[in-house]
Amino acid sequence: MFLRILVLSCFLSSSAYSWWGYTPGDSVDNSTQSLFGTGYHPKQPIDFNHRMHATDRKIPCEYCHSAARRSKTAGLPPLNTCMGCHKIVNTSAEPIKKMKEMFDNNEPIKWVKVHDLPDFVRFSHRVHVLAKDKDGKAVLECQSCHGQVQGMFTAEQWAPLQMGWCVDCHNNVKEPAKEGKPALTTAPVTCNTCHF
Amino acid sequence: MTERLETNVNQVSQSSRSPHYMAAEEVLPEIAEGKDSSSGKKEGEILPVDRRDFMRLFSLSAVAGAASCVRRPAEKAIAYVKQPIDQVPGVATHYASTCGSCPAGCGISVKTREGRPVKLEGNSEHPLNQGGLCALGQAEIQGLYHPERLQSPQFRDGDKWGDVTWDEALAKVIAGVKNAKKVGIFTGGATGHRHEFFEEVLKRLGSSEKELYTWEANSLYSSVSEAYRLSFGHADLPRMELSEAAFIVGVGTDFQVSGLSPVSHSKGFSQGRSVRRGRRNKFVQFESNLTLTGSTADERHVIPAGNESVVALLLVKALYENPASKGTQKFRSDVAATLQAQEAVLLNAYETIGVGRDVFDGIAQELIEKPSIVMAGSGANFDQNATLLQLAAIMANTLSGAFGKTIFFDEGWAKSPVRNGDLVRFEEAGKLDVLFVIDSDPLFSVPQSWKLGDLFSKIPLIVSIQSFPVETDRVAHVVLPGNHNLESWGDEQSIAGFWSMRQPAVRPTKNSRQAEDILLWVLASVEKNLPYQDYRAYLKKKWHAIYELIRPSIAYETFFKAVIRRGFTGKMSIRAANDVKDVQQHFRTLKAPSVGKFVLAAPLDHRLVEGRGAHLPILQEIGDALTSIAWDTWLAVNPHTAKKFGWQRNQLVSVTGPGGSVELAVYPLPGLHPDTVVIPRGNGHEDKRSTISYLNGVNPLTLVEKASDPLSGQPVTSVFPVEIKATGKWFRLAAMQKLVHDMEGRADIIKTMPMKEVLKKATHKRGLDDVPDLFPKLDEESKHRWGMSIDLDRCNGCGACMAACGIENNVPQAGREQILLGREMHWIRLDRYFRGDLNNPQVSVQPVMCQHCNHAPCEGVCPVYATTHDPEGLNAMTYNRCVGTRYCANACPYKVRRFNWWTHRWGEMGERLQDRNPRATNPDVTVRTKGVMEKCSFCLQRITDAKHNAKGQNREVRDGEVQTACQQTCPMNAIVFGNLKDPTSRVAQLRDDGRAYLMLGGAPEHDHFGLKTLPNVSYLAEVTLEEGTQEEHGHHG
Amino acid sequence: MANPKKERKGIVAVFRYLDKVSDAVKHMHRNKQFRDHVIYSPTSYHELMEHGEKVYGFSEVRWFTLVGALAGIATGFGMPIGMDWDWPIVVGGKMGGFYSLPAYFVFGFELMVLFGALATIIGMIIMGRLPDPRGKIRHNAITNDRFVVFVPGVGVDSEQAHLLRQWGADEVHHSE
Amino acid sequence: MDRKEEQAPRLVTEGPDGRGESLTTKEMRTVTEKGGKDLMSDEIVWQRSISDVNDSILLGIDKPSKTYYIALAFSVLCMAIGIAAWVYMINVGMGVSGLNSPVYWGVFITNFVFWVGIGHAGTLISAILFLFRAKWRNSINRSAEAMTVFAVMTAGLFPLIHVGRVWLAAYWMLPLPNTNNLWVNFRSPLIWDVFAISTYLTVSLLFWYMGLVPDLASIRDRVKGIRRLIYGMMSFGWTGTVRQWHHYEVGYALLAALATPLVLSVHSIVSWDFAMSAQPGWHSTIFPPYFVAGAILSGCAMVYTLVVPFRKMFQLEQFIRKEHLEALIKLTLLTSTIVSYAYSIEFFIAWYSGNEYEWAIFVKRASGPYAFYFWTMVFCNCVFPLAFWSKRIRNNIAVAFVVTVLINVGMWFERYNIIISSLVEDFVPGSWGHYEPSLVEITITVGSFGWFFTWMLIFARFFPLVSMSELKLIMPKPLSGDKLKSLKEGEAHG
Repeated sequence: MFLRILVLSCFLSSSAYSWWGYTPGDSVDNSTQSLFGTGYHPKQPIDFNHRMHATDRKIPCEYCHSAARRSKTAGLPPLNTCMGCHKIVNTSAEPIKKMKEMFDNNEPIKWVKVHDLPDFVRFSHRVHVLAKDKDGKAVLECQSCHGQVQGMFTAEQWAPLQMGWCVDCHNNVKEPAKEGKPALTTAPVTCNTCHF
Repeated sequence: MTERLETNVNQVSQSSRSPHYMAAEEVLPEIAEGKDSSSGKKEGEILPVDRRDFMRLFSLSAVAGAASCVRRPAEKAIAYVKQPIDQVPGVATHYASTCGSCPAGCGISVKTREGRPVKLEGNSEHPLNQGGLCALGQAEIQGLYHPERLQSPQFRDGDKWGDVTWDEALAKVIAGVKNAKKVGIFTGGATGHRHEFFEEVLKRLGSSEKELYTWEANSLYSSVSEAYRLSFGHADLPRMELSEAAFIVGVGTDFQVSGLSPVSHSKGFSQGRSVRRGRRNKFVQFESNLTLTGSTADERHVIPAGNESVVALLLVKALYENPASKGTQKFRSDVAATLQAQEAVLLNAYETIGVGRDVFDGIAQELIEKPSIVMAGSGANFDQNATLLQLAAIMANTLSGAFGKTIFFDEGWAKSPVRNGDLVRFEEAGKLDVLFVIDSDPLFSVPQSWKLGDLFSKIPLIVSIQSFPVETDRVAHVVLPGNHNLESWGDEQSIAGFWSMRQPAVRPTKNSRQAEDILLWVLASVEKNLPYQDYRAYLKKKWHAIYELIRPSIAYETFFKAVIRRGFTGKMSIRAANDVKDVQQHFRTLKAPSVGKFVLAAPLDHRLVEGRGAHLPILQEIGDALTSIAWDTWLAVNPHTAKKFGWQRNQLVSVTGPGGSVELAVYPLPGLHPDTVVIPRGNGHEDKRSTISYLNGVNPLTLVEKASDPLSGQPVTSVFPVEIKATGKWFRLAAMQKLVHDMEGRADIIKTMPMKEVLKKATHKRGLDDVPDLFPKLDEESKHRWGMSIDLDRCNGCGACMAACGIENNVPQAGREQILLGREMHWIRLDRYFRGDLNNPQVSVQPVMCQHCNHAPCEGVCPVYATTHDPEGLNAMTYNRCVGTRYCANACPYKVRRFNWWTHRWGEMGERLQDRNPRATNPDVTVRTKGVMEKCSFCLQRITDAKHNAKGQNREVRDGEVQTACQQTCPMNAIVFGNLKDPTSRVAQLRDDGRAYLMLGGAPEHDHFGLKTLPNVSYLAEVTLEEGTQEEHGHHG
Repeated sequence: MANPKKERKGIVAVFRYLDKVSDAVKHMHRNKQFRDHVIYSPTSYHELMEHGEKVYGFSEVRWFTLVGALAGIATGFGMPIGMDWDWPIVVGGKMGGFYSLPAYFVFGFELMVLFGALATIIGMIIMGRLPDPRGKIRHNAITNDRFVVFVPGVGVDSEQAHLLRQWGADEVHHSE
Repeated sequence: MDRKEEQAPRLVTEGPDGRGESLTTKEMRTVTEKGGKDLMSDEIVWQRSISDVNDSILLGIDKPSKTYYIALAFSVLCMAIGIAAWVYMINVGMGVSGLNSPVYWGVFITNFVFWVGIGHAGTLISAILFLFRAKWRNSINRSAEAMTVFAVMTAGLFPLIHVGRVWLAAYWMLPLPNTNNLWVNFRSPLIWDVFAISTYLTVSLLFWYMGLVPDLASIRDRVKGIRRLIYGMMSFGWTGTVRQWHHYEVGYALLAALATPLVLSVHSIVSWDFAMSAQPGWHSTIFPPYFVAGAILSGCAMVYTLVVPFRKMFQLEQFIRKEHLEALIKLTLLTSTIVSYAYSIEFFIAWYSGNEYEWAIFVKRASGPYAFYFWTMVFCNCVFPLAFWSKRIRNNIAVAFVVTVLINVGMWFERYNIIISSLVEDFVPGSWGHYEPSLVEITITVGSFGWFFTWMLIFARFFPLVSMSELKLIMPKPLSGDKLKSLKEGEAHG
């Protein structure tokens, strides 16, 4: 009898777990993604070393992803940004040769999107980068959502990027309670914040 | 307008600092250099980084069974190789340009994302259209991406078409031209340098500039300019400032939707209808058919078709006999002589047209007293008397003293896009060796009785250069794909001295070239060392003259770039005024109106014009506002006449005219003269290459016999006797609205208010939102509450909002078959209601979109929270959450929700090919798949964008910063959008206006609140002018 | 109380008539020789049910139902209120929770019925000692038209058997 | 017959009184009075004793007739076509239906309401009449309950068929934990429906199955081999001890008590789907009682429609007796009058409210383009059942059968009428439209009947169509000759 109950509860909890983890269309095909979306680490056409650029060479994120402050998308650096340095720097390395060749052929790099939200989600980098607290300090670092990219080689998905994860954060951005007024949620959690 | 027109260089250079209007050449140097577009097109340069064109829920539907393992395919992110300096992925770039759909030349602002145009908007700084744009202009984006545009040059061999390369095609053309003695060009109307350029090309090719033939199906350009030539000596058009006119008399006019410059006239008219500012014009219309313009009239007189010139003469008579009328002694005696000569015609005219003499006298009195204007003519009366009608209108305007007040002919007059009598000249011209047909479709738009096909067939080489395949191609030997307007260089001079620049917003999306460049290429084979490499260089050279005229304090290069950036410049031309000439002799040709059982009026359709918009599904789909018929052509008859002859709606009848006969279905339309029947033009194409327009409706021009207006030489296309016979067959017209003649006593949908009350009741005693409610208000914390106000006194039903909304929000076109089932997808629809006498009803057109109710009945019923309320008052629709129970749509009392019965895939629409190129979609709006509910979102993407912009600049969103697509484009300024929480915002003030009411909101003044849905959309009641009250309240400006 | 697990050997008395068996049951109830006997019936005749009432007293199934129903009410109200509290969403101009309580009566009611019904079934199974694969005596006619009395631990020649025959048993034999 | 003898070995081969002995009516009445029981009809003359019950009723299980297989094949065919149509609709889109704007609900929701309504009679008969001790229900309650279960199963399919994205509906309409942290909208009548229908289905199933347990044990005791094992497991090892009966009776009564409010609640909640939206013609407080009455009417009619052929097919005339059927017809007549009252009071409310939109809908219902459906409804539900006032017609099974079929048709059109006519022309004249069901919708509707009858027939093949243990209770008690004699004497003396 005990065995039966054990088997039954294992079955129920595992199906509940996978039900919870599954949201239609949430995860990417052929990926290394876990059930909850983290850990996606696809092979990229060029092995770009984030650690070397961001940590060793101390290049700020927005040097390359320059649209983050201005646009919905953070933007990928155009090849001429890369070539700005690599005309001179480390020209003999294999990936850089490849890149040079592509640049000369006017051929873009087709990166595999790592942080890929479903198409019905309208996320804007701009407002998140510009989000400030009362003292005018930025609320979010790039790392808040992308993880310690400066420690990664090619980029890897760190956060689940699922709706519950977004909403948890949005619900916790609160102005403290004032006299007679409850704590205010300042980050919107209405559906049309992201879906339209 | 005068101030607005004085666009001096200071303004230009100021605006050069604004990031809004960008020069395309700065972003895409390839365009500037005029590089061959067919080569070297690299994906990485123009493809977007984050293109989200499809909801990839497609994959979900495909593997519905195995739902638990649904995963999205991995997406690629493609970066630029060389990112243009001011191109930020994800941020729209706007280019100022000029619309090319009709010769009116409205300024446009092309919104591009990652290098591809996604939306056109009227250029808000452009003095002509002031931000407005008609449906035809909005639809240009569909023309750009139309899948049936020619992919390569073609040779015709009998009925067969063969693709050839550009080199082969040009070789053939050059060979033909080299051997030719007489080369001609047949082209559409234009007011800029285009015709001048063609003339120059013709001359350089050894032909004469006389071999340029211009043709515009809208004969109004010809008849008006001819009348002005006869009266004042210049073949130009008058500039009409309708905003200045307190009293407007229309004689068969349709100026708001298919006149000389519909958008600018609509803007002016609506400015004169500003009830709030205490000035509301009065508009009296005489017409035989029911036009959208006529539907806005305060007083409408139904006359038999063909009597417009008689009405105009009666008006002249009444004015002349009024002692207060103006005009020089000589002019007055000329008028007297003219009237005298036409006495026979005018004798029984009051009875014939059914309008009494006292009416004319009253109108004459008002015309003289107030700043007034008489406007005349539209497609419904392009008959033998078309120019005489204009001559009479000139007389009337002179007698009333309108010149210099509301009509300007010597200061910033409007340019005519065509040269008069070219069609007759073309017929009479000797044998041409080569003819270029450029952006014109004479075989379709000239009545077939003119047998232009026979004329064409005598020409050994016809080269047709079209941005979209046209009927004329079937007689052409070589068909060359021309650039679309959005891919072309050009300019327009709509008002003398005022120039509007056209620049390409994208490199050619198909394998096409600009017609002017093709001609230059051909010319290069004849003449070495051409002074300009391409048309852009030509324009740049020509614009020196404008630079000289304006004399700005900046260098020419800077000036030219600044103009491209801003889109327009100029200095209004002024010339010495001429006296009015005696035109009495011309009235000898006045033909008595046709006598027959039925007289057919064939007006230009306000969406398709003569047929130029027929290949654009969005124009077919928005339908005609008065009949709500989409896709088809109908025969409109007076309901009493229909009853008399036993014709019913959708009954197929055969209509036989002097030139032929057609079969089409009857639609009883109130407001027509009992003896007038109407078939709108625009459909009836027989070219298989355009599946949208192929065999769609009929062309009334097949009924007409060959005749022309003796003065302007334009063919007669309207007003001729027809016979109608029932065939016993039926054809279901794709009408979107049931034939509802009245409101069945429903009082809180459309409201009207007498002017007397409007003035008494500036604001409500009780605010619209002051509705007793048990529940606490929920939106107190938020800064915004978005609201909209729609002025029913202004809306005329032109459908521009529907087109703009469809383009902005990726609304699919469902197709005729689906409309028959009642499945159109418009987020904004136009409900039309008639009141009163079927022979001459009051017409109301009401735009209805999601009302964004604060107490929305749709929200509570959704089981999955797919539609919820946001604290800013928006009714939010979450497509991806929707499972499609359709309960919300049932619960909606306004029935504004639309369900995706199918996945409206790109390229599928019933049996027709549909243009829904993924590149043509707005990347900021999710594309919906089957099984999902959708509805108006108040252009949430624009609101979000504005809020983010404001946040980036640490400020609040300003009033007017967010404009919904419908509001932005509305030529009548009927829609206002904004923040209701800001008491100073326009929309908040309009919500407090005395005319404001909520649809289905009961009668709050009697403590009856209807459904209490508390919509954020409020309507402003239509104003009615009652007898005896006009005098007090007519004009206060 | 019968405990078939302990004692499955005994005698089976088959009755044809309801009046006889109900008389016999009354007799057995008074007679101290009969202990742990089990009575089988094809259906719930009133006469035998009266006896059941006496022997088994108040049926505890009612408690199961009550607990289930109360749990259902708690869940029915708790779930929507809890979810409203977790993420309040405005629809139709109203916040969830307190304002929507009338709507939540539906869930309170429905889940009361649902949980109550499930608990009743569970109660019946538990209290009726079901499933009872080992305890049954193999008399196919019980479910047809015969009444059977099973007396454990005695033989066909015992006094009990004799008494049963006397009370009207058509047949008395060993249970196996 | 030989086979049956084998399968049903009898412990006692013969008794003092031969079996099949019948009692006179008088005797019967005496017996029942003395037993403290009552029968609704005093006309019943039982030709059978309880010993015949199992043999006769399980005949169909042992040896179904040819008609049975023909009926089953036809039902399966209909079901298959319906399923094919549904798959086609899922693949292509809802556009293949005749639905449009503004008629967003059509035949599918009509079917949903229709089938839910059908279910109600089963619960009414089995639960409410049980509590009221209306013993005649014992002969038909099993078929009525089975009908309930399968009708609700059929009804439950229609919301799924109806929704645009069925592949997501199941996922998002249930309040389950998910990565979106977003739950369902508990304020939506559709979620009430989800709960009401699933509760109703579960409780009906439990109630039905609970009644089946002793009967399953009966079958178990008749069959051998694997079937015996299966039926044994399904009967939970029911042995029929007084202890089991004791708790069973209490549990059954409690379930009946729990199911009784469901009869009223389920269709009330279904009616709220309409009444909770502000649509004229829907937004009315009369809807819950009106719908419940309609549901019971259609349910009773459907029970009759079903029982008559099944009774014939499985030769149950001796157990499902004319008297029982007549009682059912009386119930039908009662509910028909309630429904007629509801129709008229609905019109009165619409007129008395003074709401122009509401009144316009009602005028159009009776005179507009959909008037045919309205008058079909009125004639089928209000006028034809009036014939049942005549006892002769009540007892004429053929005529009564036709009328009950007509009531079913009428009730279907009632729902069609309510849904379509309110949607076609509501508030804003500019949005008005029209609706005709498409072939796909009709096919799916036919398929739903196929699905329902397939289940019904499969059920009849493997389970007793009459509740045997309960039937035995209303039949003459197996009393000994002595007892009978004393009862007769007692009557003679009394």
